[in-house]
Amino acid sequence: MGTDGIKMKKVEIVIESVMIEEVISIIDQAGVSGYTILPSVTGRGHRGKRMGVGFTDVLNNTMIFTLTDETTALKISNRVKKLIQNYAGVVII
Amino acid sequence: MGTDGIKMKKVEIVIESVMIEEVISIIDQAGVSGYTILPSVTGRGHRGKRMGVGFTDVLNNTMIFTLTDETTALKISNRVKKLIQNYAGVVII
Amino acid sequence: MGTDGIKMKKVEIVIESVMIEEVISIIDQAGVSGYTILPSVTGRGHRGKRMGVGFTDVLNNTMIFTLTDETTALKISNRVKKLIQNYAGVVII
Amino acid sequence: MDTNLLSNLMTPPILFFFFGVFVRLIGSNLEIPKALTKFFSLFMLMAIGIEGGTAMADSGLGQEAVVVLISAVVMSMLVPLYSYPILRIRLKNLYDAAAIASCYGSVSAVTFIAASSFLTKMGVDYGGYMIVSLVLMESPAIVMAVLLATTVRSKEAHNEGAQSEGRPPLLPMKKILHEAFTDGTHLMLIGSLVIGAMTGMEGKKVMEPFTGGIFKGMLAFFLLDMGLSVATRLREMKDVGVFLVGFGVVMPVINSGIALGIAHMLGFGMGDAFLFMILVASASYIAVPAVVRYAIPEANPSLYFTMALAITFPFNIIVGIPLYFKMVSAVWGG
Amino acid sequence: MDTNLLSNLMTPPILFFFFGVFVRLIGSNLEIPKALTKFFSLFMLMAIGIEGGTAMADSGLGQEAVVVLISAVVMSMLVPLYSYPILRIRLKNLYDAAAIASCYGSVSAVTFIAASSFLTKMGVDYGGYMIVSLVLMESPAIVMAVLLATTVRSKEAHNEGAQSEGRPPLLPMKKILHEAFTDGTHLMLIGSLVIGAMTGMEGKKVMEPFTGGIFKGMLAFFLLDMGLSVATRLREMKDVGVFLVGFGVVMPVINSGIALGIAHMLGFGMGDAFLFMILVASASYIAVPAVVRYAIPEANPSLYFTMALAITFPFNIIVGIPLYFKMVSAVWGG
Amino acid sequence: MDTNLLSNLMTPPILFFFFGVFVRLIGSNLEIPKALTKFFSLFMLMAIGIEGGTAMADSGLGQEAVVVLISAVVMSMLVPLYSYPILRIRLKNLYDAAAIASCYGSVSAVTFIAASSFLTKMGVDYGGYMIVSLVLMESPAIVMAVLLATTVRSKEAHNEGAQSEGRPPLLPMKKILHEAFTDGTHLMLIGSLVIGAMTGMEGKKVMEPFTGGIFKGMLAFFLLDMGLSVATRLREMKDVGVFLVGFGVVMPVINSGIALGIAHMLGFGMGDAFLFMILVASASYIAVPAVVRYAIPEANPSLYFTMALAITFPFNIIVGIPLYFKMVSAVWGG
Ligand SMILES: Nc1ncnc2c1ncn2[C@@H]1O[C@H](COP(=O)(O)O)[C@@H](O)[C@H]1O
Ligand SMILES: Nc1ncnc2c1ncn2[C@@H]1O[C@H](COP(=O)(O)O)[C@@H](O)[C@H]1O
Ligand SMILES: Nc1ncnc2c1ncn2[C@@H]1O[C@H](COP(=O)(O)O)[C@@H](O)[C@H]1O
Ligand code: NA
Ligand code: NA
Ligand code: NA
Repeated sequence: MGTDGIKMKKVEIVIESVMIEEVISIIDQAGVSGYTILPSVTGRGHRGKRMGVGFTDVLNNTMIFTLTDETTALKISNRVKKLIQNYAGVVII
Repeated sequence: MGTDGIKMKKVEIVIESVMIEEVISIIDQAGVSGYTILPSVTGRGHRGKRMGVGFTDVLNNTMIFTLTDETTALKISNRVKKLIQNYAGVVII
Repeated sequence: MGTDGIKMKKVEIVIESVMIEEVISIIDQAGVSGYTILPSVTGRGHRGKRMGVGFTDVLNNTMIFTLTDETTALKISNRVKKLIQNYAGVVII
Repeated sequence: MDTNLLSNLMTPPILFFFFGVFVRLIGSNLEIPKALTKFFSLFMLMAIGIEGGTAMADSGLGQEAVVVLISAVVMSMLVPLYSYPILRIRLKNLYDAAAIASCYGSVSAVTFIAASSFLTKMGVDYGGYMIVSLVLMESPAIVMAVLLATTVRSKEAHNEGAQSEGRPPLLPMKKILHEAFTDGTHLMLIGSLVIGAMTGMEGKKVMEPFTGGIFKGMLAFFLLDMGLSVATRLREMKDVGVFLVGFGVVMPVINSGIALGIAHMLGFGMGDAFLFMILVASASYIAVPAVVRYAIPEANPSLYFTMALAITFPFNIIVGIPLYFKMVSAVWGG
Repeated sequence: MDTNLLSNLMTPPILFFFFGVFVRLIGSNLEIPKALTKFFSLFMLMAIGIEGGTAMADSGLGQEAVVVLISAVVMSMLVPLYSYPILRIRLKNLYDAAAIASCYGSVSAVTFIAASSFLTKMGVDYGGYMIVSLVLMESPAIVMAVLLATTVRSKEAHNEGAQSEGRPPLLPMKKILHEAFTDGTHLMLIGSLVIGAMTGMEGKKVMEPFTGGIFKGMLAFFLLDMGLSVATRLREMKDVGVFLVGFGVVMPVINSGIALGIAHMLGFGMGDAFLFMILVASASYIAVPAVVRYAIPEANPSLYFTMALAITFPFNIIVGIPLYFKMVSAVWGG
Repeated sequence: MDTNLLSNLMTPPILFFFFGVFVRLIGSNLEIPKALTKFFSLFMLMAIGIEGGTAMADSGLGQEAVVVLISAVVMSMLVPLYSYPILRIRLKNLYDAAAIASCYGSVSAVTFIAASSFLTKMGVDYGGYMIVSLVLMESPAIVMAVLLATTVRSKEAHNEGAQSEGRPPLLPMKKILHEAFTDGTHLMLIGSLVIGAMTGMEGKKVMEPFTGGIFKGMLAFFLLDMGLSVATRLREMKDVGVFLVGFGVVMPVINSGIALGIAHMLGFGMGDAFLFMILVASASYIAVPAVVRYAIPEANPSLYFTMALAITFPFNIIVGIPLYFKMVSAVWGG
């Protein structure tokens, strides 16, 4: 896996939409070269169904993934995991 | 891969939109803690192009993934594979 | 990973929306049995933020993935990598 | 009168349909966002529902209306019944035959809209209960198809004997019927009809600029998108052979003829007769295919959906409307 | 008068709300695309903003208006303050209490729209500055909630002592206030109000067919979607116990009573008084929950969002509007 | 007259543009769903297309019209030709120069709409064929850009000699031209024009409440979204240096001056002259960037798209429209 021959990790994050800006700044601060956002996903988790209503983002999720080296991947994952103690979300490396 | 240190599998399913409720109930019945839905994807497969028209879901796909342990992942995968003998879809573990 | 017992690879591609037809024809020419498109994703990369404006696709991305055997996966990846020298995009195997 | 016919047909919405077909055939990237197409279709169902409901509230359901409604329900069951054996002549997959038969038993709301606005332009009246007919003709056709499919299945099971174990699981009948009667587009039409009937002329007036004034513009956009979809399906049409193309063109004419006979026999008014022909001649590509996909998974949606949308719909819009009008005029002496 | 009340309430848009609830409860797949619901909500804020701004431009801000506006701001801070201790009686999670209190301090624009169009049908006047009240009541309630939550947090930190280290990080207050005052829906309303005030009657006329003519139709679609959402939340309502359901129904009545008292004391006009009651009695399910989610992550959105949307909103629409109108009529001698 | 100019410019739609810029600059999360922005842009092309087509049907294409149309096409080729060498003065990447030149040769439909509604408010007439000019000016500019890029490429290939092997593959010219002439937004405008011409006043009347009545409201929403997009681009503008900002502001004035000279020389009417100036002065940020991205991948879309959208568009709306109108008034003696 990887674009440049280096061993890359894909970190996938599902987060409630109101917090996407926070996740982006975590990724930015980790110095990663890029990320891709899947703007509108829904789902179910420990916090119940998040199947969105159109007029507010409170029950919507957003997905984001970033390709990066293993160390950075772990760094991002740890910071986001702290965030999702309070906010709905899941991290996959 | 995983959120809790346990070895987790990601099961990804693309299914024709009319059957998404059936797939969700397969996942629910397997006792998985959550899933994420990507509501509107298109694609091509053995059943031809499914590039959606707006006014009906008949030619739309929906994607769903769930993180779970290996045994449950296989269980879900097997049940969905039965479903997609009849309906358009693909399963990735 | 795989639908038919054969060892399958998942090739994921993020590409600027104007070029999605080209990527599809690369996949088609490689003789792959199918693909799935996530029509509207946004992101950041070496070419800056691609957070889309509604009235033009110039700053939108599209994501596509295809399940295929390893050789074909590499073939597709190589051809798309040539494309993204000129156009925004990223390839993940 | 023929140029009059043509000019009453060639309104901007219909022309946008042709434009959509053209645009996709030359390979343009023009797209109407799907969220809007979905909305346009709901909007149109709301608009005709309210229209019909208000008309009903105004005039009530007289004996004439009841006769029309019964005829409509009966025809929506008869059409699948006699279409199925015709389709069997050439189709090996009997599920496909059942699914197609079902679509042709049901109706196309957009064809109805085009026909009724054509009728209005020709200065011919019709009863508000025709919209109730439109509503009533959706579900029976689905039920017929499910019955046909069940027959096929039990026959197959019998032929195959014990082998049938390996077959993929089917959805329980209860789920299928629930789906058939709670389909969103179907309910939208019924709900709007009821709300129109409850609020009458006053309700209609409140909604007028939305459901009336801007209707033709919304229709134009919707038909543009339908044109794009039709052309896309035409490009993918390899599945649909000559037999089915023929069916998609000839069957509406036969169906409209039968409808004409019934309408005449039962003494329908000219406008009602014309719209009855349209209902019987049109095929569903919104509500029915969605439910049939669910109920008869063994059938190929590329066939029934493509036939209803890409063959019969354009045929009815271009050839059908003026043809059926001429037929009805000839008999009613218009 | 009661049948008159009812018929003025049961307009197509409100009926589409009930239809939406019904449709989802019977398990239909009817959906309004989310992009459109979002648009409808912005559209409605634009429409009432321009309406209010134009009225302001026309009549200016007299002394009466200033009194109303001050009362509105005060009430949006008082309601959370006295709701919080009531909620604490039963709620263990004090963050939930703070979040709910905040929603009830703020307002529901759709309830306001329904109430003002009801008022117009009843032939009662009201001041354009009531829309300014609507705007002003959003942010103070949020600020109150943040203050309440901060108190809870520092108390908890004190109790836990050194353990507080392991707690998840919170967002800095500056970010939270920024979010509260720049929330998109909030700004849309303010912006439209200002543009309405700047362009006056001429601007209004230009926008009329959009923000006026088709308004009821758009509202009908939006309320249909709200009905669907309400029913979805009702189905998931296990979190919300009897106490909170009671709160969601009783509190609006109490709040409207207090508002009535204040309005009477300060000599509001009848229409203003009624809308003031509506504002105080209604709870926010658009702007406030979004900001509160951000600001008080410890609170469960299923509680405060569901209560405002699925309990208090329908209650106000069905029971509240006629009830508060009767109350105000009794006092003002209508 | 100046306050008159200003008040005719500061209509709600334009004010919503400023509001959008403001809202994004202060960091609000206000968003118009993308599906709707896409729809609004198609809606606007439909509306002006029908407007123009009807006007054409009404008055035909006289000699005056033909002269205007030829001038329009010629200018859309000349502007890139003389812009390119200017841009080369400072730009190292010649592909960027070609791409930018192309955008400025083409036109902005929204600027045209704002200008023509301003003109109507000022009580000045113009010919329906101006919309045809708008259509005709899109493609030639793209073709010019492709030619310029091809020249650059062959020069580079010559300089690099055999090394050119490693370069990324380009799309065949046939594909590029296909893309240029079948771009969706481009065809939408042409199609609507033709449909307008075919159905004439009657067709226009049918579509009026949609394409006429609610037009300003839709425009307001679209301009709000453009404001948001402009501010987003302004925030990301590090790529665009002083030279290009200057080009984006000065070039429209030069272009409008040249257009004024030609219009005067050829004896255009005052309204036609003004709109001709607007067309020549404006730059494309919808159709052309999409095709250029495809055709000249070596050019950076952040440059040409940002310049056309975030610099020249606001400049023309705020400064350009009144300025060009003063210029044209001075010469035509308005
Ligand atoms: N096991 C899982 N598999 C896939 N997605 C999940 C899973 N658990 C949670 N999610 C996603 O993360 C969101 C928040 O989860 P939670 O915080 O557990 O409620 C859900 O709404 C889902 O979209
Ligand atoms: N090899 C593949 N790679 C990725 N997606 C696929 C593949 N095959 C099928 N799909 C997806 O699954 C859907 C149904 O496939 P099928 O049932 O084979 O027509 C397609 O429309 C695609 O979205
Ligand atoms: N490291 C990365 N991780 C995830 N997505 C990326 C990454 N780099 C680039 N992308 C995606 O690919 C698009 C184009 O990237 P680029 O060509 O580098 O600007 C971006 O807009 C992102 O959507
Ligand atoms: Na039929
Ligand atoms: Na309140
Ligand atoms: Na130009």
